[in-house]
Amino acid sequence: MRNRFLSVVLILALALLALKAAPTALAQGGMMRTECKEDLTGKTITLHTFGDLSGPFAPITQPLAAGFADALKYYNQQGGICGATIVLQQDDTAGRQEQTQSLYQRYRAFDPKPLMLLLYSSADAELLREQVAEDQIPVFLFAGSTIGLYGEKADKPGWIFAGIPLYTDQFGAFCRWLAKAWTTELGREGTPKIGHLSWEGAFGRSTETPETTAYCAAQGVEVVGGEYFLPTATDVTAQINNLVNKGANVIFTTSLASGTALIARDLVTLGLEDEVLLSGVNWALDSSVGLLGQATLKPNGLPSTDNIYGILPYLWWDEQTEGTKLVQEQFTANQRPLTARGISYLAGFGAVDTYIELITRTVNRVGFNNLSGAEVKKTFENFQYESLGGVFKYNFTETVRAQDQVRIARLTYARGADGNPIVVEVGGRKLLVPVVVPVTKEFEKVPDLKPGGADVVK
Amino acid sequence: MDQPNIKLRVQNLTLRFGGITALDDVSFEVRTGEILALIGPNGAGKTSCINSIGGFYRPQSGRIFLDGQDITRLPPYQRAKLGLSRTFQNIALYTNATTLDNLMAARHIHMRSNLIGEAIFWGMAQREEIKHRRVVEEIIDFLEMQSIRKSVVGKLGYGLRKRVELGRALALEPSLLLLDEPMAGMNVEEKEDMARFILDIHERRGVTIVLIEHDMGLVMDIAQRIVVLDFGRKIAEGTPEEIRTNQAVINAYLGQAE
Amino acid sequence: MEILGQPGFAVLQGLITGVLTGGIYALIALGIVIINKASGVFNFAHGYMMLLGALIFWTFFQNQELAPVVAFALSGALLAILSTGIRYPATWTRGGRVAFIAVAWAVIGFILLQTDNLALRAIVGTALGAALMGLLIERLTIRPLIGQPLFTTVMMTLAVGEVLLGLTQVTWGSVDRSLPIFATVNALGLPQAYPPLRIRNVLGGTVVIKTELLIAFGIAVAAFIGFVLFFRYTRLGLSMRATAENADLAQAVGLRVRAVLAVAWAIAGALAALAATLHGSSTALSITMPGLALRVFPAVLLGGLESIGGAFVGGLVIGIAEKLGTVYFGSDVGEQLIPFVVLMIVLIVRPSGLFGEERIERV
Amino acid sequence: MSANIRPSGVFDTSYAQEMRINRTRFDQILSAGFLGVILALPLLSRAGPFGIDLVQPGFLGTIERIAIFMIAVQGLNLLVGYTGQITLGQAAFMAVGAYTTAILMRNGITFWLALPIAALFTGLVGLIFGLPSLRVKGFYLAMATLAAQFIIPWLLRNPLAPLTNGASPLPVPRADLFGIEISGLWLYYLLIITCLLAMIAARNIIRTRTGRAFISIRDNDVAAELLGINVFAYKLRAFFICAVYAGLAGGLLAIEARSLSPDRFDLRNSIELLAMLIIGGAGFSQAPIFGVSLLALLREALIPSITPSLQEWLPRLLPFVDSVNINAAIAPLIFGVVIIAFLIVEPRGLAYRWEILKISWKIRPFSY
Amino acid sequence: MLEVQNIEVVYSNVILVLRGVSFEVRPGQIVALMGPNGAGKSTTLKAISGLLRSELGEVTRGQILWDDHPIQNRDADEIVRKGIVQVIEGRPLFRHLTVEENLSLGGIVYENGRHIRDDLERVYTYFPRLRDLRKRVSGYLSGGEGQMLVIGRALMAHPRLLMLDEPSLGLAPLLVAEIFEIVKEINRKEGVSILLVEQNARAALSITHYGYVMENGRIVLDGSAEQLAANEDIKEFYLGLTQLGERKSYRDVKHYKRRKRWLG
Repeated sequence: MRNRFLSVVLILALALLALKAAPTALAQGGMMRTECKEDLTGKTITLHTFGDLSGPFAPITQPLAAGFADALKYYNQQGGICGATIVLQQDDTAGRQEQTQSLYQRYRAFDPKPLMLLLYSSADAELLREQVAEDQIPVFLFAGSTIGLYGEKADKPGWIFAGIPLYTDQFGAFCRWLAKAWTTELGREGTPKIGHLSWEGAFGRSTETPETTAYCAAQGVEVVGGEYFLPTATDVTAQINNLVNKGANVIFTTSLASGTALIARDLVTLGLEDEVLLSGVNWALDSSVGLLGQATLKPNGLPSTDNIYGILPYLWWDEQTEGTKLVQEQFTANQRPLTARGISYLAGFGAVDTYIELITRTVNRVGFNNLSGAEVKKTFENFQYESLGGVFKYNFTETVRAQDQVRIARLTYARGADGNPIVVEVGGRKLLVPVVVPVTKEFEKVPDLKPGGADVVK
Repeated sequence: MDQPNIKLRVQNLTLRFGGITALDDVSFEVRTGEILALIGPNGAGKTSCINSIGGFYRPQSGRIFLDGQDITRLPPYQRAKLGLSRTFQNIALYTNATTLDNLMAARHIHMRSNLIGEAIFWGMAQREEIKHRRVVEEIIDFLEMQSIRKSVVGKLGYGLRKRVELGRALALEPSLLLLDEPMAGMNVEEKEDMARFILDIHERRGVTIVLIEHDMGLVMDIAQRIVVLDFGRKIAEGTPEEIRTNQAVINAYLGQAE
Repeated sequence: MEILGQPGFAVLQGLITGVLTGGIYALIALGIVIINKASGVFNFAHGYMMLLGALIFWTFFQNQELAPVVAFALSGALLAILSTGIRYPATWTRGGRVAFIAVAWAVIGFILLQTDNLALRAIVGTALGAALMGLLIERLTIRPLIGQPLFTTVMMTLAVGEVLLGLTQVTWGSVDRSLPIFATVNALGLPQAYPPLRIRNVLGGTVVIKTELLIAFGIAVAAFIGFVLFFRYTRLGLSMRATAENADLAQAVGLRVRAVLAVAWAIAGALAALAATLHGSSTALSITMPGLALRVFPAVLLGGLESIGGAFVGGLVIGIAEKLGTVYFGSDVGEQLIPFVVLMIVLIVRPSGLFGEERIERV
Repeated sequence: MSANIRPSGVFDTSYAQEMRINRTRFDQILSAGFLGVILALPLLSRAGPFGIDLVQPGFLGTIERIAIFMIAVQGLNLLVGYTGQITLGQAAFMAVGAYTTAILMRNGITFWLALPIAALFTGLVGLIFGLPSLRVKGFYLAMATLAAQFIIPWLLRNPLAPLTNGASPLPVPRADLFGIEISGLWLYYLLIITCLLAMIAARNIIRTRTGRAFISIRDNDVAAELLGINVFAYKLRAFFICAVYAGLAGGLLAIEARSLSPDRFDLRNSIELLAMLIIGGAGFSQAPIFGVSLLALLREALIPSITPSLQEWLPRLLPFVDSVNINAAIAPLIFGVVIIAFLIVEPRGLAYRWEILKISWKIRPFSY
Repeated sequence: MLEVQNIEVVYSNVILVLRGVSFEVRPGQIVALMGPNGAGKSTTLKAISGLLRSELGEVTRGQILWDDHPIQNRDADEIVRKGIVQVIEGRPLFRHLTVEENLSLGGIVYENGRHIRDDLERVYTYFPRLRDLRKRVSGYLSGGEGQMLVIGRALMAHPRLLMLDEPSLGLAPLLVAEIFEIVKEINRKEGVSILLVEQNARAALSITHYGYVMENGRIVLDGSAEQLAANEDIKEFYLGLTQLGERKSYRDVKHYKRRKRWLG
C-alpha cells in the first residue's frame, strides 16, 4: 500500500507544478531561525502534548500526530534545538475530560516541569486554563477558543496562545469580506444573509455570539440564525431548509471534515448549490473536506465541495514557498497517505518548528539552566515569528494571544493546463485533487470580537 | 355490620384474565381464630382467590372485608399493615439475603426509623434494630431455624426455604395468615413438622389461618372448616366430615377415596 | 401553502427524509434486537461492530489487489469456525465434511478472486468478514459468560466495543472516508452519485428524495421481511426465540445454545456492516459511527426489545420525530430532545414498548 | 455468602456487637490499615510536610477522582445492586449536582451550603426520572433513564445556557473554610473524608430497614409489596438516594475540576460508572472500592505509564502499521482487554471474589 | 444401560452435595429416587443430564456410564442427543411461545426433523388436551397442562431414558393420578426407561419397578417397589403410616418427635 501512496504523492506534486495560478508572489525568502547563543548538544528537551486521538475529533487529529512525528524526525536531524534532541511526550485523551484532567496532573508533576504544553482541543484548553496559570505552564493551542485564551469575560489573557485566530474573529473577518465581495466578486444580488450550520457542542457554537451578529449587521450582513447537527447525522436537509426559509443565502459552518462535506452534499441534493454559498472557519477549507465531498457532484460535474469559501490564516500546501516545499518533501519522504495532506499535518509540523524557535529565543535570553514555563511565557508574550518561513505567522503580545492575520480563500480542485480538473488514481479509485486558493491576496488583521473586544459594535 | 367474630369476608368476588374467568362470584367468610382450608383441583382459582385477598390481583367485581373494613381497593402494602400476611405457592423469598434479613425485612411495617437516622445508625436506629432483632430471634427459635440464621436462603433446601417463608410471614405479626400450599413437595416427615408449626401458630399466637393444600389427609386433620372451589366457583363449604362425604367434591376433586 | 405555520414542502421534505433515515435507524435497531432476542443481551458494542463492518466493506470496495487475498483467508477462517458448529447429516464422515468445506471455500474464493465487480466482491467479503467478527466476539467474550448475571454480559459488550475501537484504529486509523457505492461513473471517470428524485411544485416548493437513502430504505424493508419470516417459520428462528427466553431450559431440551448464539452474533455482525455501509454511503465513514448506535437506542426501546417489526416501526418513528421536530422547533430540539421525549411518553403509556412482549407473570 | 463462617474464638455477646461492620480483628486491621495508607499518601508527596517525593502528585489527583466516583458508584450500587432498578443516567445526575454547586457558588453561596443543597436538588431530579419505575421494569427502565442522560445535558446546553454558559465551560470558584482555600492537601482530605462518610452511611442504610426494603424489592418485588413494603415509594426512595449520591459526587467534582462542561457528563460516563459497579460486584457494599479503583487506576495510572514503552516497541513489532495509529489504539485496546479479562475471570465482580477469598482464608487449610 | 458409579458433586468448588452415589437403571425400567428435601436427588439428575454446569456444579469423582461410555460433565445438549432427557422440576416452559412451538423445540434435536409432524401427533395421543391448546401461548397454561407439556416436549426428542423431577409437585390428587398413569403408559408403549424423583412416595411406588432412598447426598436404601413399600421406615416416614399400618393424624404429632436417620 505504501508504494501506491508514494506514487500518488508524486503525481500530486506534478499536478501542482502545472497549476496555472501558483501564487508565487507570496513566496518567502529563506527560513528565518534565530541563531543559537548556546550549544546544547547532548541535552534533550521534551515537547509535551496530549489531545483527542481516538475520540470524536480523531479524524482531524491523526494527521496532526503524523505531522509531529515527521517534523521531530526532520528537525532532530537538523540539530534539534541548538543541538539538543527534541523528545515527544504524547498522550491520548480520547476526548474525555477526566482523562485530560488526569493527564494534565501527570504532566505538571514531571521533573522538569513542561516548558510548554501543546493542545489542540478548545475544551481541553478551557478546562485547564486556570490550572496552567497556577502551575505556570504556557500552552500553545491549535484552536480558537475565546474562553480558553481570555477567560469567561474575555478580559484576562492567561497562559494560553492560539496558532489560529479566534473563531469569533474568523467569522467577523468573513462578514467583512462578504459585505464587500457580495455584488462585485461573487456577482450576487441583494444582501448576504448568513445562517450558521455547525456541529453541536462548544466548538460548533463558538461563532454564533451576540458580538459577531452585531458586527456582521454593522457590515451589512444579516445573521438569520443557527442550526446544529450531530457528527453522526445522516442528513441535514431539514436544517438547510429551515435556514433558507429564514432567508439565508450563505451558510457558515464550524465543523470538521465529514460535517462540512455533508452540508455541501445536501445543498446539492436540494438543488441549492448555486443559490446558497457555503463557507466556514479555517477547518472547512481542509483537504479532508475536499476529498469527502467528491462522492456527490454538482450538475456542472464538479464535486459538491467545490467553491467553499472560508478563512485561511496560514499558507497552503499549494503555495510554493520554502516552507511548504519542506513540508511537502517530508510528507513524501515519510510516505504519508493523501488523506493526511491537510491542515492538521501542516499544523503539527509548524508547531514543532515554532516550539524550537520559542525555546531557542528563551535560551538565548535566560540560558538553558534557567529555562522555565514562566520564561517561555515571557518569550511568547512578545513573539513575532514566521513559522516555516511564513506558513504560519505569529504576532503575540501582552494582550493578543491568538494569531490574527487572515486571508479569505476558496476550496476548489486542481486543474490542468487545459482547464479541466486533474484526475489522479489512488488504489484503483479516481480522485480530483483538492486545492485551496486564496481569494484575497494580502493577509489582513481580523476584527477583535471577543466580548469587550476592540471591534465590538456597541 | 359484620359480627365481631368474622375476620375476613369475601363477597361475590369475580376475577377475569382476558377471556378466562378465574373466580366467578365467590363468597365465603373466615371466622376469627379458625383454620380454614381452601381446596380444589388445579386451576380452580384458589391462588387467584388468595392473590385477590392479598391485593395482587384486582377483581372486576365483589368486595373484601378485613375486620369489617372494606379493603377491596387498598394496595397490597396497606393490607399488610392491617395484619394480613401470606406465603407463596412458588417460594417468593429474597433469595440473595440471609434468613435473618428475610425476617427482618418483614418487620418493615413495625419499624419507624427514618433514612437519616439509618445512615448515621447511632442511637435510635440501632436501638430499634436491636428491639426488632429480638422479635425475629423469637420466631427463629420458634421455627427451629437457629442453624440457618445467617445462611443465604437461595442456597437452602426446599423444605427449609418453605419454613423461612413461614417465618417471614410470621415476622409481620399478622392476625390473618394466608398459606398457599405450605407443604407442597414435602415428604411426610417434613409435613409433620410443618403441620405442627401451623397448629402452634394457630394455638399459641391466636392467628387466623387460611390454608391452600392438596394433601387431603393433612387438610382433614388440621382444618376446622373447608371451602371447595372448582372452575372458579365455590362448590361446597363445611367441616371436614361434611366435605369428605360431599358428592360434588368427590366428583370434581377427590376421586375415589384412597 | 403552510402546515401548522411551516412551509408545506419543508414539512413534507422532513417527513420523507425522516422515513428514509428511519430505515437506516431501523436496520441498526434490528441488529441490536436480534442479539437481544437470541441471548437477552443488550449489545453496546453494536456501534463499534458497525464501524468495523463498514471499514471492512470499504477495504474490499477500495482495494483491488490485497482485498481478494484477505477475503480468501477470511472465508477460510469463517468456514473453519462454522465447520465446528454446523450440524451435518449424521451419516457424513469426517472426510465428507472436509470435502464439503473445501468445495465451499473454493466456490467462495472463486467468486472473490474472479469477479471484476467491486460491489459484489465487497458484499460477499463484508458478509463473511462481519459474520466472522460476530462469531469471534461471541466465542471469545460472550460464551465464557453463559450462566452469569445478565448485566455482566452487557458490560462485556462495552469492553468489546473498546477493543473493536482499538482494532479499527490500528488497522485503518481514524480519518473520515467517503464510500460512494450508489454511484455511476461520469465523464471524468469519477463516481457520480445517483441524482436525487425531485418532485417539483408540491405544497409550495420542491421536495427531493435522496436516491441512496431510498435504496437503503428498500434494503432495510427487504431485510425486515426476511427476518420476520425467518423467526416465524424456520427452526433456527424458533431456536433463537427459545434460547432468548430461557437459555438454561433451551440447553436442557437439547438446543445447541452456543451455536444458536454464535449464529445470532454472526447475523448481527453482518447487519451492523450493512447498516453502517448504507449510512456511510450517505455521508462518510467516520470514527464517530458508534455514536449513531447510541442514538438508535430509543428506536429499539420504542419498538420493544424483542420485536423485529417493532425495531422497524421504532426506527421510522424516531427518524420522523427527529426531522419533523427539526422543521418545527429547530435542530437542537428536534434531533437532541424529541426522540427521548417520544421515548419517555411511549414508555409511560406502554411500558414494554409498542410491540414488546408482555411479561407473563404469575405468583 | 456464608457470612456466618468466622474464625473460632470470635463470639458475639450482644446484638450491638454482632451488628458491627468489621466484626473480626482481621477486618478491623485491614480497613484501618487501608485508610491509614490513603490518609498518609499526601504526606509522602512533594506537597507534604516532609518534602519527600515518594508519591507523585498526579497519583493523588487520581485518588481524589477515585473518591469522587466511589460516591457516585455507591449511589448507583444502592439503586442497581440493592434495589435492582437500572439507571443509565448517573452521569447526568452528577451533572445536576456539579452545575448546581457551581452556580450557587458563583452567586456567592458558600460551598458548605451549596453542596448539600445541590445534593438534595439532584435527589429531587432523580425522583422525577424515577417516576417511570412505577410502570417500567428492567431494560426499559434503563432506557427511560437514558432519556435523562440526554435531556439533562440538553437543558444545560440550551435553555439554561445563561446560568451554565451553555456548551462552553463554566468556571467554578474555589471553596474555602474560614478563609483557607480548599486546595491541595485540604481538598484531598475533604474528598477522602466525605467519601468515607458516604460509604459508612450507605453501609448503614443497607443493613437497616430501608436497605432491607430495597433488597426485598430487588429479590422479589411482588412478595415485598404483599408483605407490607410500599414498593413504588421505596423505588423512588432508591432513586432519590442514588441521585443524592450522584449530586454529592458532582458537587465535589465541580470543586476538584474547577471547570464544568456538559460533555463531561455524557452517556459514556454513565455507562462507565455502571461498568465500575459491575466489575466491582453489584450488590456488595465494597463494590465501589474495587470497581472504581481498578478502572480509574487502569485508565489514569497504568495505561499512561506503560504507553511510552509500548509506543517504543509496538511499531517495531508491527512495522507495516503506521505508528500514529498504534499510539491512538493503545489506550482503548488495553482498557478493553483488561475489562474483558476481569469479566471472564470474575463475572460476579471483584467484591464477590474478595468474599470468597476471605472465607477460604478463614477455613484454611480446607478447601470446603 | 445407565450406571451411576460413586459420583461426588461439588458446587462452586466449595459445597459438596453428593458424597458417592451409585445406582443403575435398566432398559424399560421405572426407577424411583426418593428422599427428603436437600438429599441431593435433583442434583443427581442434573449430574446425569449435564445441567450442573450452568449452576457452577461439577462431578469431581466417580463416573456416569451410558451404554458403558462415560458421560459425566458433558454439555446438556450432547446428553439429550444421546437419548437422555430430563424434565426439570418446576415445569419450566418457554412461556412466550405457543404450546406447539414448545413441543417442536423438544423435537428439534432429533436428527430426522421432518418427522416432527408425526411426533406431534404421537404426543397429542398421549395428551389430547394439548391438541386443543396448541396455539395457546404456554405462559397461560395451568399447572397440570404445563406438566403435560413438559413431558410431551421431552418425548419429542425420542429419549431412551426420561428423567422426571417431581412431576406431582403442586398438582391436585386427580391430576397426579392422571399424570402417573400416562407416565406408566409411555413406559409400556415406548419402552422408555424412566428415572423418577418424587416426594409423593405413595404415587411413586405405585408405578415403579425399583426404588432408591437418598439422604444427605448418599443412597441409604434400595429395593424393589414391593420391598420398599413393606419397609417399616419407609412406611413411617414416606407413607405416613404407624407401625400398625394406619395413617396417623397430623394433629397428633408431638413436639418431641422421634427422628430416625439412616446411617448419618
